[in-house]
Amino acid sequence: MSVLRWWSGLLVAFGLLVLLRIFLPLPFNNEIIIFSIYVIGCNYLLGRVGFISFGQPAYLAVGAYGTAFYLYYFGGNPYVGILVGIVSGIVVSALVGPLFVRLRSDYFALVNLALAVIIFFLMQKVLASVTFGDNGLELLTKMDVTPILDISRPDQFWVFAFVSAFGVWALYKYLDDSVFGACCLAAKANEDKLRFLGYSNYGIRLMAFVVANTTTAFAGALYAVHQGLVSPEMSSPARAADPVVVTILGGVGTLYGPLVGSIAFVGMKDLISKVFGHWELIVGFLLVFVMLAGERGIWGSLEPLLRRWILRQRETDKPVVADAGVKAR
Amino acid sequence: MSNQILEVKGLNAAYGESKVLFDVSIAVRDKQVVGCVGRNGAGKSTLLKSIAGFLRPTAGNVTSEGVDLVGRTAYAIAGMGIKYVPQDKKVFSDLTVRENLELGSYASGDYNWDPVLAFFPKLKVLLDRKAGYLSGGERQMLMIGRAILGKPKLLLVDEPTEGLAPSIVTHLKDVFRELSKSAALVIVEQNLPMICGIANKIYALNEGRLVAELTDPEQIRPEVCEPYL
Amino acid sequence: QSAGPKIKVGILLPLTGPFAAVAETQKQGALLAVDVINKRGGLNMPEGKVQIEGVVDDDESKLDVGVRRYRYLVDQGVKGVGGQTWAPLAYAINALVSRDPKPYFPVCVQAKEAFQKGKIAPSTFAAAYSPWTVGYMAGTQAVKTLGKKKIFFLARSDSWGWDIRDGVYAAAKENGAEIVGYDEASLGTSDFTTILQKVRAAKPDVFIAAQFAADSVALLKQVHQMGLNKEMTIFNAFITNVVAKGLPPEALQGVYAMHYFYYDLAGFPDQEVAKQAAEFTKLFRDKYGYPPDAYAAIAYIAYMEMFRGFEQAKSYDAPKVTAALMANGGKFDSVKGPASWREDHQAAFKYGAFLVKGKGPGEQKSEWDLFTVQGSMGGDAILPPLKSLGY
Amino acid sequence: MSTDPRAEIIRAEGVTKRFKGLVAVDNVSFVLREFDVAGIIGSNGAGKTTFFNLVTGYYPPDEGRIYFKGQDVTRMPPEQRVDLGMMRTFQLTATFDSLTVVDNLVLSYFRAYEKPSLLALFFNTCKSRRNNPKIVEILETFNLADLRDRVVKNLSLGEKRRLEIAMSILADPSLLLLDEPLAGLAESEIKMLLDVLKARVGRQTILIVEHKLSHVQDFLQRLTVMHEGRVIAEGPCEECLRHPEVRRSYWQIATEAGEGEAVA
Amino acid sequence: MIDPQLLLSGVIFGLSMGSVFFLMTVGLSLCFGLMRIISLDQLLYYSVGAYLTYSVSLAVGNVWIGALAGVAVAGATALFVERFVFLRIYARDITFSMITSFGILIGGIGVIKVIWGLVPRPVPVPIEAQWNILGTDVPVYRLAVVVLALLVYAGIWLFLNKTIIGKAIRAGIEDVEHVEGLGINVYRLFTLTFVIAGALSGLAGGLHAPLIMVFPDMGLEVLAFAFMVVIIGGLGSIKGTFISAFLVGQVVSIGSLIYAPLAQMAPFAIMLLILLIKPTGLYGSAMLKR
Ligand SMILES: Nc1ncnc2c1ncn2[C@@H]1O[C@H](COP(=O)(O)OP(=O)(O)OP(=O)(O)O)[C@@H](O)[C@H]1O
Ligand SMILES: Nc1ncnc2c1ncn2[C@@H]1O[C@H](COP(=O)(O)OP(=O)(O)OP(=O)(O)O)[C@@H](O)[C@H]1O
Ligand SMILES: [Mg+2]
Ligand SMILES: [Mg+2]
Repeated sequence: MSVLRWWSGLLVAFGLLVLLRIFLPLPFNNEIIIFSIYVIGCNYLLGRVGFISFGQPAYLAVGAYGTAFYLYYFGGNPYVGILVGIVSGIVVSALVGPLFVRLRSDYFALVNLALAVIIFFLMQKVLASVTFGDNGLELLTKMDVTPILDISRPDQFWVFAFVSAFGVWALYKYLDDSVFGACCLAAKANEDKLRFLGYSNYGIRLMAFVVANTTTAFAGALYAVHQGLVSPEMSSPARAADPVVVTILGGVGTLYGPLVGSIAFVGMKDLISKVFGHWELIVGFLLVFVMLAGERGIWGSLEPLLRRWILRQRETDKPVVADAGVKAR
Repeated sequence: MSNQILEVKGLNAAYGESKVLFDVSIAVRDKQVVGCVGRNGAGKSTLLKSIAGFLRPTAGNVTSEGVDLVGRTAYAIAGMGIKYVPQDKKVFSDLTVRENLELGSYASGDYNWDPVLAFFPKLKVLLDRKAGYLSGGERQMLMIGRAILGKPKLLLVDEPTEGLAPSIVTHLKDVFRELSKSAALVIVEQNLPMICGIANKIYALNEGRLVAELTDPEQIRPEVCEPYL
Repeated sequence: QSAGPKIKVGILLPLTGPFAAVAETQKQGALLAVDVINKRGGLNMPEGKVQIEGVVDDDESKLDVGVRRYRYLVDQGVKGVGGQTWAPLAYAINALVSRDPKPYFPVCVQAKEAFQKGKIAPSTFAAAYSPWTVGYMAGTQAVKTLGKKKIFFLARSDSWGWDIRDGVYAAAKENGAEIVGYDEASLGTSDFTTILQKVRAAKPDVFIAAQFAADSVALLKQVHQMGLNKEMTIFNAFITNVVAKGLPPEALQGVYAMHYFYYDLAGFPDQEVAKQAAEFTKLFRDKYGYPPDAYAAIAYIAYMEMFRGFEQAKSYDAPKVTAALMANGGKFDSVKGPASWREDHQAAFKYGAFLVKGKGPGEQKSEWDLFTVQGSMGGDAILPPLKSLGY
Repeated sequence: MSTDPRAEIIRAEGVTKRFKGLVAVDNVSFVLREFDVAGIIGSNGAGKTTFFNLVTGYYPPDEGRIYFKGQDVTRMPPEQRVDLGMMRTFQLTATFDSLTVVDNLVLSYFRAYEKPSLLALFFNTCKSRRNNPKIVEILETFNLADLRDRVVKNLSLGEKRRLEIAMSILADPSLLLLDEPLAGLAESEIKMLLDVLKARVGRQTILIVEHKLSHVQDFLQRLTVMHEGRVIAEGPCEECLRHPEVRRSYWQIATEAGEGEAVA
Repeated sequence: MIDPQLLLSGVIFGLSMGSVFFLMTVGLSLCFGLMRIISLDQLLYYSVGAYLTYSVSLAVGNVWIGALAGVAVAGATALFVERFVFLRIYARDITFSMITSFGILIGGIGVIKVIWGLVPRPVPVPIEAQWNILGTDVPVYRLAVVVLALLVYAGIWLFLNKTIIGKAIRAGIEDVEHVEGLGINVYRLFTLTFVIAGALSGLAGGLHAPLIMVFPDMGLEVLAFAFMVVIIGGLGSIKGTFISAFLVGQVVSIGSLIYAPLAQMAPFAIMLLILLIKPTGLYGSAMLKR
């Protein structure tokens, strides 16, 4: 029973994603799934650990290049490629993490940005002989056709991405329940106290950093396979704010915020840019409006309403119990 | 129209959905020292916050000398000479003690620190220290000192003796006595001997309701108040 | 109005971002081509006259966005796609097209290596060649026409800039000029003063720069402010009207550049081309109120070729369109004179580009009166030899 | 040499802490033996909290050494000291504001009783610990049961204080350091807390900084008085309180008798 | 290795770049440091300043008057935005201000496109002369910008240190409630600061316009760079921003003498280094927390 309740939210959310797949074009669906995986790491860092990161593109690029190097130079199996992308995410975040997580939140944001810039220049210039600079690594034609699910084709890729996203969400939902999740929140609230309870504040942040950025790298790996092309532009500083924007748009620290935010953001851009030349104007002011209207982002504002609505539905089914909620103490 | 320096009638206050105060009414005359006691979570701080304009009451009215305070902003209320010293000991930690005091001066237009430094000589040596480094008791002195600049007509103090050494507590008693010559005070306090020593009137709160109002000097004794805590 | 059959073609351009101004003119060129065909009744296809709808979308000059939007266009059933200002994206879409064929007409340069045998998709047709050619033309003109011997070259620090560099170097070597200095600056550089000190110290007789949009405007302005143009010839590898508009006349004065197309060819020796250009300019002016930019012309040519391909092939099928365009030696006629499609799907124009010189404050008679045409270059010679590309 | 057979828990040798010219703790030596119930008093700014911070490792001393259970911990980070059985509360209450009351306790419980590795944090959920008898019991003891699922941010200060103390007592440390635990608590809660603490005497070593001496006087076995960074008196409460310098600096009772005593 | 004369001119031009950077970032730094908001829309006021300089100088024929108009309109725009948007944002988390201001920036760029179109606008240099300084010809206009940057710095320094306002705002960042409790209307001070910041950003745009291309995305282009300059200096410190701007100016200038592409990346690498060594930036205060 309680097991079912645990999964119910996820099932509903991903059920709705299937509906989207039916009604909206494939490129849109693929994009929102990958993008939301991209964002959930940022969301976790910001909402649970209190780290705002303008450098998520760095880890995205790490994952993507991990995958791309494998697929371009070594092998053709996209699944292995994705695995390599994930591993490179773990390696890089474990390497830079120990230096970065010591920093205060706002500075943390900027060292990550610097990392993104450095990775950009590395890939665009320094390593241009292997990365082909901003022309990018073209691997669309290098991928093997895999049995069962051929993820080099957009429609079958969607199935894979969908299942992956489901897994990622289950993981993050579990993380929220875990003691680790509580520790992260605690570290955000009062790091000193956490240390004096005997937890290693540093260790917890480092773990959170690695987990979140590996997720981001995973999204990068998915991008690599999906687009069949990886270029340095992925880690360009001009796009550093995107995941943070979507995080906040969706609702910081909420589980489904990244999904809702991605749908809103990509939808806003893709749809408005179709019908209106000056889409920036609309998107910009829409963003301001959403921010002003709801402090907690779209999902953060929507969720309590939904919850209340569902509760009311339940109450009409059940005999009314005395309202215990308003008691002052 | 009454000319009470503070009159609260039927005040109800809540944080979101959870109600905290129910129909609280208090009155404070000029130059009166009013104590407010109650258990933890009784709503004492909430009462002060609603008076000072940090929390909008859900019902009831608050007036000062006939002027309605409900709906005014906190700085407007402070500008009327009603100063609030919160419980949380938050000083402006990035500023020095001197700058903290300067802010008090700027707000009230009173640049004469002598009374404050006379009340709390300790502050004199601390003037150039960043307030964030102060010890608990030193912060308390700074908070009160900052608030009494500009000679407020009503001072709302939330647990002033918390964290102060006994000698300072005794001293603070004198300070309050001195202050009450020119202002009215509402003091939330757990330290009964102290509050009973200076108060003209004591209100007791419990679970958000006013449960006692002691005005008789005979009754203002720790033993009498004990049960309300 | 006509209820007859209708097709869609994709116009995918960076309508936002640093290249937006250029993209805007490209869009206008493309839509003009659509207009021209529709006015004449539509495409002559076996099923009758077919009207065209140009579906415009924004690629933001970002690879992933561009690829996604391309997929949207395909999803919407467009019969052909064109566009791009950002060269790497053209390359990327070329790769997509080589996997799932679709007539594709990039309207900006595309990396030289994209034209290698096996790399260029059978259905890609590039009317704007590669950066290499841009550099090669600039270098040749600087040395041969202007008679300069010592070159300082400033590239943009990316594959686009390096391609141009290779072109300039090739031209210098061929014509016996010396490269006395080289540097590169990243996209987005806004202050070139220190680099200009270096240029000054190297004492070249011509300073060739390959920058684009905002960067090139900042560069040329600063060149003027520091008086570098008094010491050497300034050659901006290639230019567009939109970019030149960002310069105060005094900074534009005397700057040489290559221009794919300049609307005012009145004094040009080949009056045939001048007439064609004037006709096109009138067409464009009637619709938009000002003369076409080089990129507008390229876009117009590319889309006209796409439509010609459809009509000749009597089909929208990519291989058939390819075959139709390559037939007859790939010869076609454009608003800037005759041209032909080479085996590597680059267009060899008789007038690949015109050598222009910027007009100063006194000389500019109207808002768009920016250059005088001083010469031209074209033919097969300006393109990298087919052999070097593996054909 | 002391002849006390009980093991030493804390030994501080000549610790000094300076802040930009201010000597907050000045050459303090201090010994605490197993199951001692000791108090520190002193005027505001005397250096009590700073001394606590040194003992618990908030920052290292500029001079001197600190031993905990015979081990030199002078430069050991706090989390390791907690591992050895040290637990403290803060003068300005420190709780995890965004968690619920019970989850605050779960964190304390989990760390203290399951000694998890970093990875173990991933593989355990808070939920499975929330109904642990120890936690339920402590909630009852501290009258927090009603507030169990409230987010701490929304508690009154006294409630937070109780929660913080509950967290530290739940961990059952061998050394409990409380920095002004009674501040902000009402009489009834003070009684409750003292009862809880009394029940721990003989099982734990307790060190308390407190200004409300009258409340804890009977409870404390010994007292240390600090003034301007230095220890000025040490010993049983009565004795300390009679000490002339203490009377002068702490109560500012500069009576004739006081002065006379000091001279004598 | 490098010709000393070249190096010297690199230093001189670095100074001029530094002052441009300072003007460009001072608004951001004021908001970031004083009010704890990330006001990316400062770059919008920068663009507005540049465009106004173009339009007005075209009309009256004087770039200086144009720049002045830019300052005024940028300040007015900032006032408008502050009243309608930021007033509701101050109390929230810092990330909110970032996203909201990003929205304003994007939307504002859209408005600029509607008003001025996509085609870049030329702004001429008001002073054509060059002075020879230690063997290097330096455009006088650049020297004027350096002087103006110094003046702006001095003005802000006075504003922050000689008036109580600076202190009140610093206190307000920590705890708005407590400052209000003292009887100070913090938000009015915030408004004032914000408008000053906006006007200064406008000034930066106006002064920068003759050196670069004025086009709609000009603000967006320098965003990451401006941000970085502020960070190297340390949050909350105008002095830090000042020094960091000139430091970055030197790095960019000397960097491009050595190898020009370095100029874009080197400052970021330096930022990374500085933050890893000194996590609060050059002059950041360790205690500022929110
Ligand atoms: N911000 C808040 N949101 C929700 N509930 C709150 C908030 N602040 C206080 N409360 C609740 O309101 C009640 C009264 O709180 P208040 O702070 O007024 O108590 P108090 O009498 O001052 O107690 P103490 O002596 O502990 O300071 C408490 O039950 C508390 O949990
Ligand atoms: N980090 C610091 N930097 C500078 N001075 C400090 C710092 N921490 C404490 N101080 C100063 O050191 C002195 C001792 O402070 P401490 O907090 O130890 O006092 P305390 O005895 O706990 O006082 P209280 O009873 O008021 O809490 C105080 O004067 C305080 O201002
Ligand atoms: Mg209270
Ligand atoms: Mg203390």
